Amino acid sequence: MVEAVKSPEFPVKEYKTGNKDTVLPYNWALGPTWTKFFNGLKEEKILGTRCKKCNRVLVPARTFCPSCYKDMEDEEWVEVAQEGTVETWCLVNYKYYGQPKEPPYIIAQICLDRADCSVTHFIGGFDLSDPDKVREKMKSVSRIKAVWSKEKHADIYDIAYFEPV
Amino acid sequence: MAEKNEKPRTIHTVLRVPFEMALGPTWTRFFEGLREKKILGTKCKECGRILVPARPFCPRCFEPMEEWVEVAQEGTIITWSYVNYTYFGVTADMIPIVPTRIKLDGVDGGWGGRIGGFDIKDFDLVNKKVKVGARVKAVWSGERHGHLRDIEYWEIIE
Amino acid sequence: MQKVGIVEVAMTPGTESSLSLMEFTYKPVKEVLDKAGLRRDQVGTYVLASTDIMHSGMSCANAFDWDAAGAFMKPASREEGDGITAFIYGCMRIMSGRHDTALVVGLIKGSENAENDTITSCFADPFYSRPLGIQETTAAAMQMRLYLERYGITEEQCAKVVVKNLGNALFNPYAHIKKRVSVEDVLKSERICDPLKAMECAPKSDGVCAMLLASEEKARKLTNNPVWLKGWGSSMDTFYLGDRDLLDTQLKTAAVGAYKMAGISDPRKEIDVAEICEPYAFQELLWCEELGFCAQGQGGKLIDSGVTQIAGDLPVNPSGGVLATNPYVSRGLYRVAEAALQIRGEAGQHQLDKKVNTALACAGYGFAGQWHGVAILGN
Amino acid sequence: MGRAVAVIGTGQTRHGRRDDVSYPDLIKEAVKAAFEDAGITSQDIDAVVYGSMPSMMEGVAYNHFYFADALRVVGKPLLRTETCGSTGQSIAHTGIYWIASGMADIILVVGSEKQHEGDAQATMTTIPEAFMHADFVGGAPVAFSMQSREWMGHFNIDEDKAREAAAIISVDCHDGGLKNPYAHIRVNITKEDAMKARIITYPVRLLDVCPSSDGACAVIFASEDKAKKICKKPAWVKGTGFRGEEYFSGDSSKAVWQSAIEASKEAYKQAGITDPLKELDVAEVYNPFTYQQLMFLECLGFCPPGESPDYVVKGVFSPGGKLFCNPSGGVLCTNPIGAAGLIRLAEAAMQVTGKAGAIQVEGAKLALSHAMGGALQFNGITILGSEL
Repeated sequence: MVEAVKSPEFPVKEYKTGNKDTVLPYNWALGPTWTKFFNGLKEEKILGTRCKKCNRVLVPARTFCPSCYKDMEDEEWVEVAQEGTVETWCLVNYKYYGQPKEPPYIIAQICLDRADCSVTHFIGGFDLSDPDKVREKMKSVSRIKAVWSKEKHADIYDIAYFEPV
Repeated sequence: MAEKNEKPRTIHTVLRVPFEMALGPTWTRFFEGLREKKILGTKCKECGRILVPARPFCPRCFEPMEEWVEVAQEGTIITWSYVNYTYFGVTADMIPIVPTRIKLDGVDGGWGGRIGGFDIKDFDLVNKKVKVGARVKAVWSGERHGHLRDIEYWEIIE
Repeated sequence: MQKVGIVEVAMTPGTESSLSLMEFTYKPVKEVLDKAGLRRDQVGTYVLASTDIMHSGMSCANAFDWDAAGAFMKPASREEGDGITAFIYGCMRIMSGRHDTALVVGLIKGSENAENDTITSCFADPFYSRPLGIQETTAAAMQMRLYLERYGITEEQCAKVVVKNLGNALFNPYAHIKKRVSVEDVLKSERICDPLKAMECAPKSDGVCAMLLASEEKARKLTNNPVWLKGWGSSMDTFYLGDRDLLDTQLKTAAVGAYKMAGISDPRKEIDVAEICEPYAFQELLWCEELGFCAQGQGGKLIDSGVTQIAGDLPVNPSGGVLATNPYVSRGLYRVAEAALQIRGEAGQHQLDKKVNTALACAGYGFAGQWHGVAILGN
Repeated sequence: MGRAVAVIGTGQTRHGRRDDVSYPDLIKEAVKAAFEDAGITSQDIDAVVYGSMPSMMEGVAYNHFYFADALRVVGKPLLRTETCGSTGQSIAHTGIYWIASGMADIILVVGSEKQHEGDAQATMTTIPEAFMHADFVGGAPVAFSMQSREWMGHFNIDEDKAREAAAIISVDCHDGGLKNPYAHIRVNITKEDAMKARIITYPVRLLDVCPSSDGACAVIFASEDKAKKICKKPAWVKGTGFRGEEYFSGDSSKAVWQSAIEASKEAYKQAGITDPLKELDVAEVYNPFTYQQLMFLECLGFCPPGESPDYVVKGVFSPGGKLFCNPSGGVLCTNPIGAAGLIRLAEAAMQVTGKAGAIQVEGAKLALSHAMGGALQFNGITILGSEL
């Protein structure tokens, strides 16, 4: 969890309580498919896989097609477009512990060209401070494209956000 | 398929989720007891058992345990162990630990504590002194905060 | 298949409690046993519902919950999931013929946990969805935008759900948030996750619900007023939001299963009341569509028509629903309990002013409703 | 009870350190293997039951959402059961009840753990009550060492004799692990090695302790009709039992472990077993620690209380003995916690259907599987047989 936002204090209570924060370390395995997908991001490529049975291209890449349950060997790697259309979005304008960055920010589902599903990512590159203006602007936004981070770590933040074309 | 040079990676992180638990009237009173150097239990009106730490209800009879009893600060070791390894949250300077379960005199069942009062780094000494059935008594810490560690350790009575 | 009856229910108010989780859980369990005139050890089996990450910082929740649930040395189990799953597992234990009574408990003290959004972000995979801030509120907000845009549902129509449910909660002694609010108030509340407004999101509540179930023969002995399980259906959706149509959820599949088992062909006519799980206001409208209470895209018109009002033809959430009281893990069991109380005529001040023969209770959780379960109850 | 239920297929992953795959892929490995073993596809499945240890173990809560695709449960019902270490048995029980109730005919049950994604011992410290207990319990080894010591004290068992018996169990299990294609730990050890290994938490030494494993297990259960139609040789569920004690482990004796005794009695009663040592052909006993297995041999009624070391030394539970325990190498060699109890059941099913390969107990017809969990609280049993 990214600690962009300080842990909120629990409201002061009139009865006796004890604090019990759970702090635990993790070492999550990406597996070969996602290793390749994230390494692709580092090279500014967005990779998906095509299921040879249903022919759908899914992004991020999958080790198996969720509907056909076919194995990796039956998947074909495809580089999809860095541009696409906005399917739906929301403007996060409140704070909670563990959120990925300081609000406000837009999370969206984006259909990249040549993909048969949508991906989740941020939309940015313009002033987000006034929610009403953001809503007005987003009405006219349909096409967006990936903006890459300067420093890359082979993770999902290698794409900084998507910006209106 | 991943190419040979793409060794599957792992991502390391530490996750923290905050919680704040209510102690409730029963345990609040129990912990206040510790502050006053008292070990408090509750007695079940059905089965007559006295349980420590104090309980709001008897887990077996399922009736409220409303009768409070101050219990003895001496008891017998039911079991013990010797912790000599580290893991996340437990560093080398925190070990060894000699955890024990003690049957306090007059109490039904046992409860947990740590053995101390001598050099527990010496395993052979521990193994010689700490025995199932050995008598122990509570040693209170100088400053108490209404916390379980108000009992600093349990001391073997020869 | 053995018929299963609900014998007794007990629940705590959703407001913050100063009791410890153990004391808090004990009370309604004891209440249910006392109402039924049973001792703890006379109950055949126990099924608990609790969730490690929403359990005040203690994992393996069943270990801690065992004593207060009354399960000492009884054949028992625990569902890590919505309380409605413990309900159906309890029913199945009776249907198997092996036990004649089952006590089901769903429990949580939301006041002791981190914010629901912090916790639900831990449902996301750690590489992709979580770093991008997906949790239940953001997923719901994206689902809502799609709902507004595809079907022309208005924000006013969504706000009406809040007005209705918080208004109903005024008459429910167990409700957490009780307020008479206007559509205006809702629309003016902070746009925390546009298009979702603060008042359209459920609170974080405390809540334990205990329910005694019994086989037909035993139920008739224990109560004059049993409520029977008539139907059940549940279904799980795929994980990634991008792989789904967020307006075509597995609630449909779950409902179809439940209606088939209960022999219901026209839910709009045959169901007298529905207690459904709407942590976000618009979801009540969307779920009503998927439950077949109206046609697709007509959820807005449904609330406009007044049908789902407490005095309407098909009241939805007369208890105030999840918008009023959101004990995350047990909220599904609360829905079942409320539906059962309506059938028994024991709902108190929010009892419907009509005979209730058939009631629907449903629950969902996960991003944009990844899992849904639907129960049909009858007298 | 209800309708008869059978195991018609099992699948396991290769267990061990599995940094080579992501968690959903690990699940899929077991699910696919179970489908192949049963000769059916996901379309034949009515519902899925899933379970693991606490979500905090791997840092994804309610991970059945994340695994929905790997579990092949999209568009189908799912129940998620979790009872700590006994999860593997409890998820099987959920599947069995589900079919016995008549609400489903074929159910896929999956248990998993990927312990290398988290810190198992640190996660375990979140199980005991935060203000009463956590301070004294340093993960599982301490709880179990304390229990072993209590047991030895209670029955006045000679420490050296228990030590020797534990070493024999360790050797038997490690031998089994070498022959079991799925096992995590594969080492050749001697009794001497086991007796002199490094102390972890006295009296428990390194070779008395299970590893941390990544792995998943999937078992497919079916109703009588379906089982007979689909499967040539199903393993029939003869009996199940589950019991749990108080949360505060001091409230009841752990030397005479009542929940294990009562859970096994319940299962024996259903299965019509009166003399388990004589009637059972093989047992897969949950043994994260060798000393634990010694206690279970008594609690499960295989020998009189306090006498298990004598029986073990005589070879009663070793290969060729009257009741061979843990031919698979047990939890001692393979411990993906949420899967471990289900692996016991899968191994028992493989034994009674003659599918156990190199670790097959000749002619096994009746097998017991077991798991325990919680703060020394829970015990679950399933007995499988080759005949209905």
